[in-house]
Amino acid sequence: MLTAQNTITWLDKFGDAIEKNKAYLSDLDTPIGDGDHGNNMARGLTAVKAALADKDDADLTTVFKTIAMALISKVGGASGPLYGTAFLEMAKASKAGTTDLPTLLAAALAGIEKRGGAEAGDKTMIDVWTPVLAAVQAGNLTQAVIDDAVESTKPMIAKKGRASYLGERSVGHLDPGAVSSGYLFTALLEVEAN
Amino acid sequence: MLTAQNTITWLDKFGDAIEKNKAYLSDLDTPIGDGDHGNNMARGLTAVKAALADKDDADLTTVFKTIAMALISKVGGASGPLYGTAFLEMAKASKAGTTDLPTLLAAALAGIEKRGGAEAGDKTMIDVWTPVLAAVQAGNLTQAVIDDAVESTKPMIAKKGRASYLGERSVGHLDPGAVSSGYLFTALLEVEAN
Amino acid sequence: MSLGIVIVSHVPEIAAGVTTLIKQVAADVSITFAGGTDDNQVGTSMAKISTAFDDNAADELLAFYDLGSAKMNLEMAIEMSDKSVHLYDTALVESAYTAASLLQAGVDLTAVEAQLAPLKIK
Amino acid sequence: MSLGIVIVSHVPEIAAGVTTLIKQVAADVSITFAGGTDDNQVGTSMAKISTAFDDNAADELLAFYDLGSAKMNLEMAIEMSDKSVHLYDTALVESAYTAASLLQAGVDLTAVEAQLAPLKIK
Ligand SMILES: Nc1ncnc2c1ncn2[C@@H]1O[C@H](COP(=O)(O)OP(=O)(O)O)[C@@H](O)[C@H]1O
Ligand SMILES: Nc1ncnc2c1ncn2[C@@H]1O[C@H](COP(=O)(O)OP(=O)(O)O)[C@@H](O)[C@H]1O
Ligand SMILES: [Mg+2]
Ligand SMILES: [Mg+2]
Ligand SMILES: [Mg+2]
Ligand SMILES: [Mg+2]
Repeated sequence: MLTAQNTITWLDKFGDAIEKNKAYLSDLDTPIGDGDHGNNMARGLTAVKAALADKDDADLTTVFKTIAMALISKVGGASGPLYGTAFLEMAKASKAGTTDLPTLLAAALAGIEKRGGAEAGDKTMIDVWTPVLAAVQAGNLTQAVIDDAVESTKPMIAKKGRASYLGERSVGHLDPGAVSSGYLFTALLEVEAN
Repeated sequence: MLTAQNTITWLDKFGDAIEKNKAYLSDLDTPIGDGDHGNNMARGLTAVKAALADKDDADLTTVFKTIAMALISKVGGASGPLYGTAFLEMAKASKAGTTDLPTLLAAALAGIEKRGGAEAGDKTMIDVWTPVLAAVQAGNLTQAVIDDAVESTKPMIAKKGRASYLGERSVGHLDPGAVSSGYLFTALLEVEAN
Repeated sequence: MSLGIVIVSHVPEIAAGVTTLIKQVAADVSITFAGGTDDNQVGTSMAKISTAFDDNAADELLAFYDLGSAKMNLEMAIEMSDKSVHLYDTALVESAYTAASLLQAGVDLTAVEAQLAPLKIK
Repeated sequence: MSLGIVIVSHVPEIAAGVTTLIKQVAADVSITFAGGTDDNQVGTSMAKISTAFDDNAADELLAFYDLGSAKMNLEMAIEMSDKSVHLYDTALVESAYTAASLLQAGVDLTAVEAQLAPLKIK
């Protein structure tokens, strides 16, 4: 179950992971993209942190919406509208009454799919979100599930986003958005564990 | 027969006509183009005049080449490489030994066709050059031939250049490059008459 | 004039430059643009796109973009806008130029779209 | 790297902006550009194009342009250049981006041209 409070903690941990791995994420984005994913995400998560600073008493919907708006307005790259839409869809689902994690994540993934038009196997963040959602629905999300999902993008041929211009030459590289999504779910695991 | 001297006079008269009709040419270019043909040509002919100022003792080939270079480097629009190529081809033909007007103009027209890929009926300057060349070859170029050729572009549908984006909507407008080419040949008539 | 044009690019100079190019052939068409992120880095900004929608004098807009992530921000801005915005997966510079020429000549949307169709490349 | 890119546009900002966009994904590809007339008005300049050819570190060039009259100046510059220049009638921004991505990845000319083929729109 997600609450305003554990969601704030979740994003805080996610922000820390992004900050710590900023250079790594941008490095991953260099051979198959424009080398800015780490910087984009760090800019976005800094904005999230600032926007959440005075949201201690806010409800879950407001927290989701605040996160979404910060990501949409500050990230600048494709990952901005994608992560932003994910949190916007969670805001909508929570407004409709749910606090159930699988339901919320399913709404988020549907939003990412609608926004970017990609599907599983296209070597995007969706290749992490899809197996993670399935594991959450089955009640067995582990770090191994996340790591495997991230790793699964390596042999894939990119079909969406900047990496898709490289076609088969994108094989052998991890998708940067998949890696950052991995951090998002590792942070979620840490929150859930508490 | 063209000589260095009458060619200089020819271009001088052409330059005067362009300067006098600069605004009109740009106006013609407004509904079916970007409204700069008069300014483009005036810039080019001013450069031609300056470049020819010290060419009184030059041979015909040098005069043609000087004109070509000035037009190519100063006009800025499509008409620059087109008129420029025309004079460059005349420079080549004269270098090969000819001073014969029909031969020179045939080389020029071939150059324009090669450069722009347009043909007669496409609503371009070629629709003036083609009947004028035929008349020169037949020894009967008159102002009426020139005027008719210019006027013939009005009902045409543009197939090349900016006007071609308008398709059928280009009908009913004179082609600006056809009009400026009309001035070129009127100036030639004046020179030939002397 | 009720049809306007919006140019969206990852680079501020491209968005401004395309606008310069097409204004030359479409003096009476309202053309606005959004280029780069909020701090003018390479990227796109939904806020800038929304502003370009609002600032456009027309109430029905034709929007052109460069790369896929601009499209995502465009779509978000479209969802939040009151205006009717048509989004084209066509060659940015060439299709914006085509649309501008035709709108200036008073061509209606259906005919403009017919001319844009062969420029679809994404 | 022996394959380079040249961007030609009627507007200085477009030429510079496209270069900015594609350098992001092609740090090791030599990219030069020619935008506007000699006095930076809207138009193209054969002299600027020739300079862009000369200044490019590569000896074989892929050239992209916006509108037809740029192509004519490009062709004149090509005739006067010692370098081997390939001219594409493809969507300016999108094809330059595609070529840049692929050249950075070390893809050869034949394979790059295969990717450019569907972007031919002029
Ligand atoms: N259409 C899409 N659908 C889903 N995810 C996408 C799509 N396009 C890009 N992505 C994700 O976004 C990541 C790149 O984000 P980022 O580098 O911030 O944006 P940009 O590519 O605009 O520079 C990719 O690694 C991929 O995971
Ligand atoms: N491909 C072409 N072949 C022959 N003539 C052309 C071609 N394209 C344009 N023109 C001529 O050039 C004229 C426009 O010149 P100008 O306005 O100076 O250039 P631009 O269209 O680049 O602004 C047209 O009226 C037409 O006569
Ligand atoms: Mg990136
Ligand atoms: Mg980016
Ligand atoms: Mg013009
Ligand atoms: Mg012009």
